[in-house]
Amino acid sequence: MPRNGAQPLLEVSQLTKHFLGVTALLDVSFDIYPGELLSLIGPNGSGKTTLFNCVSGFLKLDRGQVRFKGEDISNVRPDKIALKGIRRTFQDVRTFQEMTVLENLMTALQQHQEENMIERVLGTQRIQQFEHAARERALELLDMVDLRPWQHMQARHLAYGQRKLLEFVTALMPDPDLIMLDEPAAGVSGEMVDRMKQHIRALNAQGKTILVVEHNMRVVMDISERIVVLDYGRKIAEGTPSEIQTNELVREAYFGH
Amino acid sequence: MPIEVAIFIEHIINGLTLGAFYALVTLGLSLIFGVARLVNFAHGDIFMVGGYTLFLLLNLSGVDLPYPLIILIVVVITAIVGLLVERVVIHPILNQSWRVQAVATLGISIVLQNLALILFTSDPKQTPTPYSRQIIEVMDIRISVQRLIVLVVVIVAFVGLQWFVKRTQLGKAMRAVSQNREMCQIVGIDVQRIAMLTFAISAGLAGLAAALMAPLFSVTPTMGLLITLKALAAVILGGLGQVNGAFYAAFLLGMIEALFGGYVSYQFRDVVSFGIFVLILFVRPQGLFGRKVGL
Amino acid sequence: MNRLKFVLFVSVVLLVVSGSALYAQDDATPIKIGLYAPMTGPVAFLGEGFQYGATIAIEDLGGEIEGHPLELVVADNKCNPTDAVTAIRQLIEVDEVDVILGGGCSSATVAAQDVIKEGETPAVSATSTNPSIYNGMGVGGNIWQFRVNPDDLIMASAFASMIAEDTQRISLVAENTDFGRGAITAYKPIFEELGLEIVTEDYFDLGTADYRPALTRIRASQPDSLLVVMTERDGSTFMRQLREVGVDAKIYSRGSLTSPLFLEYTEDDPTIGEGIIEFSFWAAGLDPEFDAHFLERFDTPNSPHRGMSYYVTRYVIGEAIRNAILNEGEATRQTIRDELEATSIETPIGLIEFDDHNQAYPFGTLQTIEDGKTVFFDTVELVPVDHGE
Amino acid sequence: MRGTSRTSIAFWIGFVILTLVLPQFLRTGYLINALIVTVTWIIFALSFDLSAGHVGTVSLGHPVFFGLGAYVTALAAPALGLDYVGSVLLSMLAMGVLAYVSGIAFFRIAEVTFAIGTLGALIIAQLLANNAFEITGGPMCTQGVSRPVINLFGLTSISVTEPIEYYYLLLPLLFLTILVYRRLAHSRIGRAFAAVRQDEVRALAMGINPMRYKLLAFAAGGALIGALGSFQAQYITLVCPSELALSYTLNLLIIVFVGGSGSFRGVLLGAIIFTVLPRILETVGNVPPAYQQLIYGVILLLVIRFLPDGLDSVIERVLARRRGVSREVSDAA
Repeated sequence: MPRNGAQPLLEVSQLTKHFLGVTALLDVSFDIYPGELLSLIGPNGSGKTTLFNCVSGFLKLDRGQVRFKGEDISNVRPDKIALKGIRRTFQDVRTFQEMTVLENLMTALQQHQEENMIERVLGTQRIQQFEHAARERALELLDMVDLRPWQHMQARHLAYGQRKLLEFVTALMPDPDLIMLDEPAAGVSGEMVDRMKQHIRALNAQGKTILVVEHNMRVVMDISERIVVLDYGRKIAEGTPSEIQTNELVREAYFGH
Repeated sequence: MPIEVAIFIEHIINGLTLGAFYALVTLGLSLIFGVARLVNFAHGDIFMVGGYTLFLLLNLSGVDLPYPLIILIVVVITAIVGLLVERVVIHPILNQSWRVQAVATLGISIVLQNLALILFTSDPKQTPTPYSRQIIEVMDIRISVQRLIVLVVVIVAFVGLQWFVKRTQLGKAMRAVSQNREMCQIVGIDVQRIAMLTFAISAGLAGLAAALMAPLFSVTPTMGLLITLKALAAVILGGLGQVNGAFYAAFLLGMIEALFGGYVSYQFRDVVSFGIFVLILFVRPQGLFGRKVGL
Repeated sequence: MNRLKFVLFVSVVLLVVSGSALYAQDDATPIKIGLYAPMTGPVAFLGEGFQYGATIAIEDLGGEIEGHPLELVVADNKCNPTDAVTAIRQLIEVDEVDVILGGGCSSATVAAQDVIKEGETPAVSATSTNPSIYNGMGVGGNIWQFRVNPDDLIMASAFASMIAEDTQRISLVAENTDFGRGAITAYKPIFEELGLEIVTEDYFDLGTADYRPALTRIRASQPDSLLVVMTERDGSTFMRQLREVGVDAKIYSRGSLTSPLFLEYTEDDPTIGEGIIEFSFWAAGLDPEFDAHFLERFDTPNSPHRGMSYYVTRYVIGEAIRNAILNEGEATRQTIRDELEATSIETPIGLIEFDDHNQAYPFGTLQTIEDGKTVFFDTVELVPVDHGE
Repeated sequence: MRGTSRTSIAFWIGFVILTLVLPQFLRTGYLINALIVTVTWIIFALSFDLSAGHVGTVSLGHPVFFGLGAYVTALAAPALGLDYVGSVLLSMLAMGVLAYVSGIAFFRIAEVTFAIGTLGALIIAQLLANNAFEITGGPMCTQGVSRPVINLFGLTSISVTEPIEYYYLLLPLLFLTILVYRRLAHSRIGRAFAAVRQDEVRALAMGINPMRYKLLAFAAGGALIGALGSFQAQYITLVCPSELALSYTLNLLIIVFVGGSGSFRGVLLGAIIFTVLPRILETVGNVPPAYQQLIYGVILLLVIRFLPDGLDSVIERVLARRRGVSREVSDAA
């Protein structure tokens, strides 16, 4: 939905991906506009995660195009895409287990702050300033999700829900233009689901653009402005939560005939 | 038959027997990787243990055991050694990173080699059988019966292993573990036990290789080193964990060596076989017979 | 603080080492013979052989010379130059040996030369056949290094012409070590000069299991003779497979393919070594009494390394020590060296006298295997040859 | 990562002084040679650990850079008329470039396949050195490498022969290695190394290009080891194919894994134990070599079984308790 005639932030057009003869995605197209919160839903194996991986550069596209801020980012390496301002989380919660919570966060920012290897080897004044700034930012984010008391603990000692929060704030570290969250509410307690929901909403309220893949329908319906539904790798519906709730095709895909 | 043709046939036969030798050692190595995701750098040293077992059995004073029985005893003893190694060293680190596992098996290799050196000195031990002396001569091509036995047994072992993996309870469980370890744990297959038995089978196969091959050369503490490297190359070329692929790759290596060593240069044959191995890795990191998997 | 403690820890460890090294100083009464050889790795058999030979030699000397007990100190040079430097320094500076017995592995021998020279310790090589150290010894600069065995250049001039008498086409086969390479390097130009056609040339790494691809090629090349430079360890396997493939050629050997050990390795089929003609500086049967003595003592037959180690320790080093004590009053590195230089002794391997390059010229020996037995049939006078630059 | 605290300044001053004065207390060439061997292994293992311990790429082919570095000096330096510094730089450059280029090819493969692929490369290199007889002398070695000569501004030159002089010649390389190791491992780059080691996929998602850091560690390590090989060639004055041996790889693994991978203190400890223990076993215990090797093997297995993070983890635990920062650990429990 164009807002005030703005350019879409992310344009996905006719994305197609095959695995060993199986079609995981076929001609999927949708746009995300700045400040929007878009959810991607669909039954198991509908291609949500594949789409996530295609957009973030972890999988090569067989056909189609992904544009970010008007620039073609199809088949660009994942690290380059990340530096262009797209950050993602993973379904199976990935944190750097042997790093402390604070180091996890600081790692997320450093590539954005400088690219000069020599400066880093020398540890110049500028690098030390970056280091200082990164620490400030990290502590701010840890305060936000109440993880500050654990800042010096190795990530592997955290509880699952805490690691999920850590991964979430890690994605926020460089203040990216687009945040992609892969099942932020999966596998955590009800209380944690609510906290996660609040954080996502608050973030969106600040004007952040967010793309969410989520299984938990309650969460999806609560937070989304717009929803895209996938089934067997095809887009079968797109609309507001209320439109999707009443869509026949969606019901069929979820509950069968 | 012109002499060139006879020589060519002989080179092919050389390649087949060399390949059969590599294949027998490779089978066990590939099996362990498939089931336990473990690269056993001590596999060749278990082969060496089999060699010394053969030596001891052939030289038992007062007893003259028939060769087939000796082979069987060697297989059983190496399988037990394999089991012990698994219990003592491998078992506790089964869930550690591949780095730790690799270093641990290298540690086993150091221990076994030096134990052999202390127990038997570095003097090569001879383990001839009546078959290694019997030579068949057909149209200018001479080959010992022992080599023919190796060829036949390798094929039997390969087919037997196929049958075992596809038809028996244990074999099916092994296959299941190699395909999805987590799922097996969930459905209640005892993964640890399967890994242990696989280790024993793998060691037994190395013992079989030793009982068949050692009569053609000799037994020394360091005899396992080069064969481990060759077998590793075959396992990777075959596609990690693909037992069939590794088997074919072993024959491929044997053939390359025999033909290059026979027609071009013997001393550079390993440069060529390892060179081909490394080049194939660059082009097909998943091996010749392995499938490429996505993220 | 904690890092300082770590530094302390490191220093303590290092002090313990240096302390233990100082502790190892001797009180100068026993005479120490250092054995410098590979004791581990693929050629550990060389070191083992040397240890056998030196041990039995010291026993035969009664464990002492003129009242001074003899002590054998072993250092493992691992047959590589890096460990060789450590091992030779260990012998000279820590164990403070009076004389060094060395053998095998020219890489280790070459690496030790400077340390021996600087450490002013006499060293006697018993089986190192690489010609490359000849020029540096004696008048070449290193007066401390001696060599009893002839090198390959010295032997090749005698043996090659013998081979050429019944050979037009020759195949060269050698182990891929300094021993094998060194020998072929010495023989090849002489064969070419004598007009022989070299039809194949192969080098095999130690421990090679399958020789068939090369043997098939050798058979196809139809040589009259093979020159095989191997020890009995790999040589027995090589010969076994050579008979299997059916190479029909005369076998000349410049290794140890006719030794009792070779026969032991091939005892299941005594025809394997039949007719091999071997040229060496040691032969079983040269000294049958000692061969029997050795077999009785260690329950394993004598071999070139075992035998040479014995003769050099018992006669050359033993006599030099004895003369040093008798003529100079005490056996020091200097007096032993001086007596070594003056050595003139009849031994079962011939008259040992060193030339101005500290090189001795024992017999060349010829032996063969006949009816499954080693037959020593002749000795050959060896003479100095031009070693070039 | 932590700022330069007073204790660490004290440590480094102590370390430098210790390394400078140590040989003055060692009176024999044997002990100084032993010290050179220890320092050699420290440099070798630190350079190896840059990749293996920090980036997580365990190459079993690292001795290639050592052996070829030595051959480059032995074969090319005389032809170019280089002095000691020149020849070390030449080997360093050559091996750095070789590591970088081969890294581009080898990092296409990962983990076990990478380890075995690099092992294959080591075997090829050694076979070539052994069989390219006309160039390298094969098993008869490249002999007569000249002893180091240092040209001083073309005016005069110093030649080096004594072990103690060699030691001081090696020392700058030790300091350089430690400096590179520290700067790479304990800076923001070290954090990227750790990210690549722990989870390559997540590192990618954070904008870290794993290839770049793998290559950086590999090339830096390769260059340092190349320089070390150059020193070795001029110290032993002989280069043999055994300098490319698999046994060196085993030694590296023993040092790094027994000491503690990814830790300067661990690697230092491992290298010292590895080089000092055999001397003690030999001089005091008179333990035969095969038994020594057996002891190493058993130690390696015991450490892996009971101290998977190496001996350093014990020291770390003791220090942590002293420091009183154990509260974090107890929080976690």
